[in-house]
Amino acid sequence: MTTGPGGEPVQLLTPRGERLADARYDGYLADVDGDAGAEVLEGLYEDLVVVRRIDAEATALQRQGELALWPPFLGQEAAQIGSGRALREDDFVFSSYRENAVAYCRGVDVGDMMRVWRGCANAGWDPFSVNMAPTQVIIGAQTLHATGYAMGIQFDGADSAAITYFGDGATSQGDLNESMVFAASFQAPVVFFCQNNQWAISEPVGLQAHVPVAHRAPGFGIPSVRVDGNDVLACLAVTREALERARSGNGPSFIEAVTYRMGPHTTADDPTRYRDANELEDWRERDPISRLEAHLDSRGLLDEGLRGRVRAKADDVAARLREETVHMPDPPASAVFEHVYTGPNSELDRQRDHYGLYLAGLEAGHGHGHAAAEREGAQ
Amino acid sequence: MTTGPGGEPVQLLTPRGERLADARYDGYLADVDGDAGAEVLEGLYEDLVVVRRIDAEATALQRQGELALWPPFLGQEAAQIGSGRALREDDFVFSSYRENAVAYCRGVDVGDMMRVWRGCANAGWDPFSVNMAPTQVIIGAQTLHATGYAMGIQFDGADSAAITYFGDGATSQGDLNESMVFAASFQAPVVFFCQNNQWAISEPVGLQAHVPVAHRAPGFGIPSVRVDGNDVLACLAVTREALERARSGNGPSFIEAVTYRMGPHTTADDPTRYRDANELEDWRERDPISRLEAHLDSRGLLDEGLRGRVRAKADDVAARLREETVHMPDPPASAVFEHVYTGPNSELDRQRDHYGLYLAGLEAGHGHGHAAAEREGAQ
Amino acid sequence: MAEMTFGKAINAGLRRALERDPKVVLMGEDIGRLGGVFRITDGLQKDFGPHRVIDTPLAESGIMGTAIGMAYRGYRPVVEIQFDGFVYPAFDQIVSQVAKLHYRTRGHVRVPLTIRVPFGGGIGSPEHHSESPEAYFAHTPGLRVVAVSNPQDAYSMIQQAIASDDPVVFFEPKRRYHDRGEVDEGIGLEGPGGLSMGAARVAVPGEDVTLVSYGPLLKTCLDAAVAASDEGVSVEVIDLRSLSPVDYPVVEESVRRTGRLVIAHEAARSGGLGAEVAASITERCFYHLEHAPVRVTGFDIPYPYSKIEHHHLPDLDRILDGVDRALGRPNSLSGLEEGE
Amino acid sequence: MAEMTFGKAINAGLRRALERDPKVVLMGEDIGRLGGVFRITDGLQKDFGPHRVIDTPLAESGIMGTAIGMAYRGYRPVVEIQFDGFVYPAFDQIVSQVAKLHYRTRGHVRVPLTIRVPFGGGIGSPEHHSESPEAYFAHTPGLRVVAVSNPQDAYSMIQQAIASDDPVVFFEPKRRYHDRGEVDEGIGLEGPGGLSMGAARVAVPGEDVTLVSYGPLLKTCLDAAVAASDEGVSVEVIDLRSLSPVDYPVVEESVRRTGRLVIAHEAARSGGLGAEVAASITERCFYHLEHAPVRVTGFDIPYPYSKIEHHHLPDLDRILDGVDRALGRPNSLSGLEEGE
Ligand SMILES: Cc1ncc(C[n+]2csc(CCOP(=O)(O)OP(=O)(O)O)c2C)c(N)n1
Ligand SMILES: Cc1ncc(C[n+]2csc(CCOP(=O)(O)OP(=O)(O)O)c2C)c(N)n1
Ligand SMILES: [Mg+2]
Ligand SMILES: [Mg+2]
Repeated sequence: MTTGPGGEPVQLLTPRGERLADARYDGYLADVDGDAGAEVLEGLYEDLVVVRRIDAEATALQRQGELALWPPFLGQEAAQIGSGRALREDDFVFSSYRENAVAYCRGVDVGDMMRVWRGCANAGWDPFSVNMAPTQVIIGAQTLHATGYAMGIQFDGADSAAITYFGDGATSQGDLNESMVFAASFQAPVVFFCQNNQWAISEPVGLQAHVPVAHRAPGFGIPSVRVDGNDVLACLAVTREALERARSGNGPSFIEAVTYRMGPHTTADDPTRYRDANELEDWRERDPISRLEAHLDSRGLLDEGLRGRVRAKADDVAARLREETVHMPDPPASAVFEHVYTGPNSELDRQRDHYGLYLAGLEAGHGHGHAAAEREGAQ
Repeated sequence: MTTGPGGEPVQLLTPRGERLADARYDGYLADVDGDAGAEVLEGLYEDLVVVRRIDAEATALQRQGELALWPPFLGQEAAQIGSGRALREDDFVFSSYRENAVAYCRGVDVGDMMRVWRGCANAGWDPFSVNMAPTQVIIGAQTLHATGYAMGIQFDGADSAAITYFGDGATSQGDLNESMVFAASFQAPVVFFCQNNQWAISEPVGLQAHVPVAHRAPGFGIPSVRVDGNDVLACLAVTREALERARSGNGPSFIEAVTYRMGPHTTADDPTRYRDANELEDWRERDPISRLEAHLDSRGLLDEGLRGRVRAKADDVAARLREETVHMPDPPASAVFEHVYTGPNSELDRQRDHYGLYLAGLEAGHGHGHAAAEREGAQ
Repeated sequence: MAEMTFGKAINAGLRRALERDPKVVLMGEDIGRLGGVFRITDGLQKDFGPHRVIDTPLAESGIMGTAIGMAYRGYRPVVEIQFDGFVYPAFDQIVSQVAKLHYRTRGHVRVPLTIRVPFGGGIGSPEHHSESPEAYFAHTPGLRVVAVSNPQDAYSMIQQAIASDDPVVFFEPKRRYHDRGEVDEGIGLEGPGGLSMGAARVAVPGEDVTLVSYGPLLKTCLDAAVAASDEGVSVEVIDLRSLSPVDYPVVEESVRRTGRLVIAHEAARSGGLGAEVAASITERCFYHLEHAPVRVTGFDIPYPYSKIEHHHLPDLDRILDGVDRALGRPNSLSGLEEGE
Repeated sequence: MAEMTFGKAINAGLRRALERDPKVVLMGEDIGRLGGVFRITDGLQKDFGPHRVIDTPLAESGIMGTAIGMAYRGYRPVVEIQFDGFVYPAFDQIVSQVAKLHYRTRGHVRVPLTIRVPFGGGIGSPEHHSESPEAYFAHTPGLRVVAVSNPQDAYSMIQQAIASDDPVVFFEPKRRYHDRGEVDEGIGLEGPGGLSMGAARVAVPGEDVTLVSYGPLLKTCLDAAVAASDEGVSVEVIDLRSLSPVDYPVVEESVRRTGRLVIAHEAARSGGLGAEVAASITERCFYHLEHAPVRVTGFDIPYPYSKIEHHHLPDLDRILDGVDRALGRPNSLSGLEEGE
C-alpha cells in the first residue's frame, strides 16, 4: 500500500492550497506543473464547480418533486473529477449510482443523467456512446463487469483500461473481493477506485473494514494507494499512475480515495439520525473546491474573469439540466414490454398484445376504469 | 503474515525429522518438548497412521463399489491432525468435505464418517455430539457459519472458539472473503484454516491466488501465518497460538497450511490429466508421516513396540470402518420425507401419504411395476 | 386494541419477540441506530443493545451465513434484507444451507431463522427496490414462506415466524408500511383460532368468484370486492398468508362453492404463485370449476422504472377485469383465453 | 450422420461455435486442461488456446460477472457451471444483471451469454450435484431457458443458444451424457424447420394422452409411451425444449386432441414448471380438458441422498401411473385428486 510520507493519504495539495512536491507522483502532474498548467487547473476548477452545481440543482429538483430520488456527491467532487479526468475516451467506466460527476467527465448529457432519478428509465444513457456503463444499484456487482471488460481488453491486445467505482460499504461484498481475485489472476487492466466517504448509509466505515480499506488489495496481489480524496491533483496523479500500469500490461491497481459524504445518503435519508455534526464540520475544512481555489489564488489565477466564466458555465449547465428534466416526456405504456428480449418472445408478445387490447378497451369506455380514475384524481 | 525465519512456511520439524527451535512457537509445544513429550508424540504418530489407514480403506471400499465416492486426504494428514489435536472439546469445527482426519480427532465414528460417501445420508454424524458441522460441499459456505458461530460464542461470553477448514480454491469465493470481513469487524473468536494443497481439482493454486494465500488475511485486519502443512508439530503450534488468540478475546486468525493433495481430487478424478508426476515425487519426500517417524527415531522412540501398537490400532479401526460400511442398512423410503420441516407441512405430508399408498399398491401388485422390475434386474 | 401503522405493528411484534426470548437477535444493514431504512427496527437497538440488534457489514451472503452460524450456536436470528432486490446475493446460503440443513442433518440442526424481506412495487423507487421474488422461495423445499397483508397479521405473524423452528421467509409489502389498522396485541404466538401464519384467511366472504391474493395486492382485492358488489357480483377474497405451503383446503372449499377462481400477484406471470395455485386448485376441484382459473399478475418483464410501473402492477381495473373473465363476461378485454 | 454420445454432441457443438465466431469464449472451472469434470470441453483448450477456453478462479459470481463484462466488450461468453447446485452463488449476477441489462439499457447492451448447467439427478452423487433449478430461471424475465433431451438437439441447440443475442440458460441432463444417438452435423444454427431451440417437438405422436417433459425425463417418457402402447394406450410425448418461453401452441394443439395432459419433471412439485404448464394449458384449453392436468414430479424435499433418490425421481411406473390418472383409470394409486 502506498501512502504519503507520514503514512497519511497521498496529498499533493494541502487544505490551504499549497502544492506539495512528491517524488513518486510529480511525474504524473507534468502538465499541471508545466507552462500550460494554468489551463489544466482552470479546467479542473470549472469541473468541480460545475458538478457541484449539478448536484445542488438535482437536489433542488428532488425537493420540488421533479426527481423521485437523488444521491448527492457533495464533498466527493475531487475524487470523481480527479479520477474521471485521468481517463481516456476509450477507457470504460463501471460505476455505482453516486458517480454522476464521473458521468459528467464522460460527456453524459445532464438530462440523461437525471433520467433514472426521475423514474423515466432504468439507465440514463447509451453506455457505448460515452464508454460508461449505466448506474448500478446492486452494491459491488459492477466491479466484476469492469474486470471482465478488462480481460476482454487484454484478449484484444488493446491498451485501454477499465475503471470501476464503488464505496467503502462495497468492500464487504463478495463480488468486489472476487473481482480482485480475477483481476489479479488474469493481470487484467482494471483500476479499482474506492471512494471511502466514511459511511454506507448509517454504517461507519469501521464496521466494514477493520483496517484501512487500501490494505485489502495487496493481499490479493494488487498494488494499492491511499489518497486524499478531496485533493483533485492527488486523485488525478494516482489514477494516472494506475492507468499507466494497466496500459503497460502491469495489471490491476486499487485506489482508496479518502473523502466524505457531506450530504445525506440519498435525498430520502436523514443523516442526523446517525452522525455527528462535528464530523461534518471537520470535513468542511477540507473542502475540495476551496482547496483548489486557494491553490489557484496562490498561483495568481483566481481572478474575477475565471470565477465569472466558471459561474456562467455552471449556470448554463444547471439551467439545461432543469429544463431537460422538467420537460422529460413520460414514457408510453408500450415501453413496458420493449427490450426485454432482442427478438420475439411468444409468451411476452402475447401479454403485450392483450394488454394493448385491454388499454384500448378502457380508452373506449369498456371495463371499469376505477384505477385510472383514481390515478387521475391523484394528479 | 508470519512465516519462518527465511520467509518460508513456519517449520518446526525438518523433512529429516530434526526439531527446529523457534522463539515464537516453542512455547506452544511445551508438552511435546517436555518430559511427557514421548506420549504426545506417540499419540500424534498413532493419529497420523490411523487416519492414513482410514483414507486407504475408504479408497479401497470405493474401488470395490461399497462407497459411491471418496475424497482422499492422503498427504494432508499432518495439517488435519496437527490442527485437530489443538482443539478443545467445546470448540466447534466447520469443515469442507476433505477433513475426515479432523472428524477423526473430534471422535466421529468411522462408520458415520462413511455414511455420506456411501450415499446413505447427506450428513454422517450428529454435529452436536462431536461439535463438528457436517460435510460441506458448497465451497466456502461453511466459513460464514463458523464466523457466525464465533459471534455467538462472543455474545455468550464463552472462551471457546470456532475453526473453519477450507481449501486454496475456496479463497476465491465471495463467502470466504465476507467471512473475513465479519470476523474482523466483530473480532470473532474464529480460526480460518486453509489447507493449501496446491490444487482445486485441476486448477493450480496460482490461478486462485496471485500471491501466497496467507497474504490475504492481513488486508482484512486478520493476522496470518504460513505453516508447513506436512509438519504436524508446526501445525499444532500455530493452531494453538490462533486458538489462544481467539480465547483471549483477540479475534480471528488465518492459517495457511502449505501441503499437497497426493491423491486424486476424489475417487472420480484422474489427476494424470492435469499434473506432473515430478511434482508428486517432490512432495513424497516431504511426507508427514516419515517426517514424524524420523523425529521419533531421533528421540529413540520408534521401536517395534510403538510400530506394532499403532499398526494394531490402525488395523482395528480399518476393520471397523469396513464392517460398519458394508453392513450399513439402506434407508427406508419414508426417509425421503423426514426432517424437511420440524413439524407438519400440509403439502408435503399429503405427498408423503400418497406416495405411501402408491408404494403399497405397487407392493400389492397394482400399477405397472416396470421400473421396480428394472431396478431389481440391475441388482 | 390499538391503531397503528403496518410498520409499527412489525416493530411491536419484533419487540415482543426480543422480550420473550433472549436468543432472538436481529441482524441487518442499518437496522441499529438508523432503525432500518423503513424504520421497522426503530428504537430496538437502543432498548436491547448492539448484541441483540446487530448492524452488519454490507454483505447479504455474509449476513445469512453468519446467521446460520448463530443458529448453530442456539440463537434465533431475524435477518432484515433491506430491499427485495438485495436478497439474491444471499440466495445460495438460503437455498443450499438455510433450506437444507435440517434435512441434511436428519433433524439434528434446526435453523429457526426469520428472513424479513420488504417486497413489491408501487413506491416509485429505482431498479431492484420493487421485486416480488416469493415464487423462488416457495419453490424451495425446506423453507416456509409467508406474506402479510395487514397490521394485525404483521404483528402476530412476525412473532409466529420467529417462534417457528423452521426457517421462514417473511414478506412485507413495503408500499403498505404506512397503512393503519387495528391491532390486538393480545394475539401473538397464537390467534383465536390457533396459528394464523399457516392458515389462509377468508377476508371477505362471497359467492360468485373466489379471489385469491396476498401481501400488497390484498388491499386492492378488498377494493375490488366492494366495486364488484356495486355491480352485483359477490366476490370472496382469500388472503393466502402462507405461500409455502399454501393452505389449499380453504381455497378449495371456496372454489367448490363459487366454481370460479382469480389469483392476483405482482410477480411475473410465468412460474409465479398464481400458476401453482391454479394448477393445484384445478387438480382438487376440476369438476367444480366453471371456468379456467384466471391469473392477474405482473408481466414477464424485469421490474420497470417508476413512471410506468403502474402498467405492470395489477390495479383495481385489472383485477376487476380478471373477475369478469372468470365470470365469462363479454366486457373482458385482456383475457389470455381459450381460442384467442 | 454420426453416432455420438450426448456429451460428445455438446462438445462438437461448442467446437463449431468456437470455429464460427472468434468472439465466442468458454469460461468455467476446470474446463481447460481437464476438459471439465464431465469432459464436455475436452480438447477445446488445446485447439483454441487459453484465451478462448478459460479456466477461471473458483467463484461462480465472479465467473458470471466477468462474463458480463466480456459481453460489454463484444464477446459471447459460454459459461459452464460445474454442477446445478453451484449456480446459486451466481444467482444475483444472473437475475439482477444478465437478465435485466438489455431491458435496463433500452436495448443498448446485449448480453449474449450462454450459461451451461448440467442438471438433474440419478447419478448417485452427494448433495448439491443433482438439483433441478430450472423453474427459478423460467420465472426470471429476460432469460431464455432451454433443456436438451437428446444428442441431436444438444448439438444444434447449443449452437443456437450461443448465437442468440439473448442470454440463455442451457440445461443439460447430466445422467444422459453417456447416452448415444445419431447426430446430423448439418443441423446447426437452423434445423430443417427453422430454429429448434424455441420450438417444442412432438417426440412421439399419440391420441389418448399428452405427456409433456424435457431434459432427463424425456427418455423415461418415451419408454412410458412404449409401455402404454403395449396396454393399448396411445401417448403423445412432447419435448418442450424451451422452458421459457414455453411453446404453448404445440402443447395446446395436442391437448385439444387428447383432452388429457401429464407433465413430468424431476424438480419439486410446488412451483415447478409443471404448475406453469398446467395453468397455461388449462387457460388455453379448458373446455377441451377431460381431466385436470396431472403432474408427476419430484417431491417438495431437498434432493435426497443417493440410496433413496430413486424414490424422489419420477420413474417409468410413476409416469405410467400419471397417465392412468389422467385417463381416470381405477388402478391409479398416487393421485392428488379431487375428493381425496
Ligand atoms: C446488494 C445490495 N445491498 C444493499 C443495498 C442497499 N444500499 C444501497 S447504498 C448502500 C450503502 C452503500 O455504501 P457505500 O458502498 O459506502 O457507497 P456510498 O453510498 O457511500 O457511496 C446500501 C446498503 C444495495 N443497493 N445493494
Ligand atoms: C460453489 C461450488 N463450486 C464448485 C464446486 C465444485 N468443486 C468441488 S471441490 C472443488 C475444488 C475445491 O478446491 P479447494 O478449495 O482447493 O479444496 P480441495 O478439494 O483441494 O481440498 C470444486 C471446484 C463446489 N463444490 N462448490
Ligand atoms: Mg460510502
Ligand atoms: Mg485445494
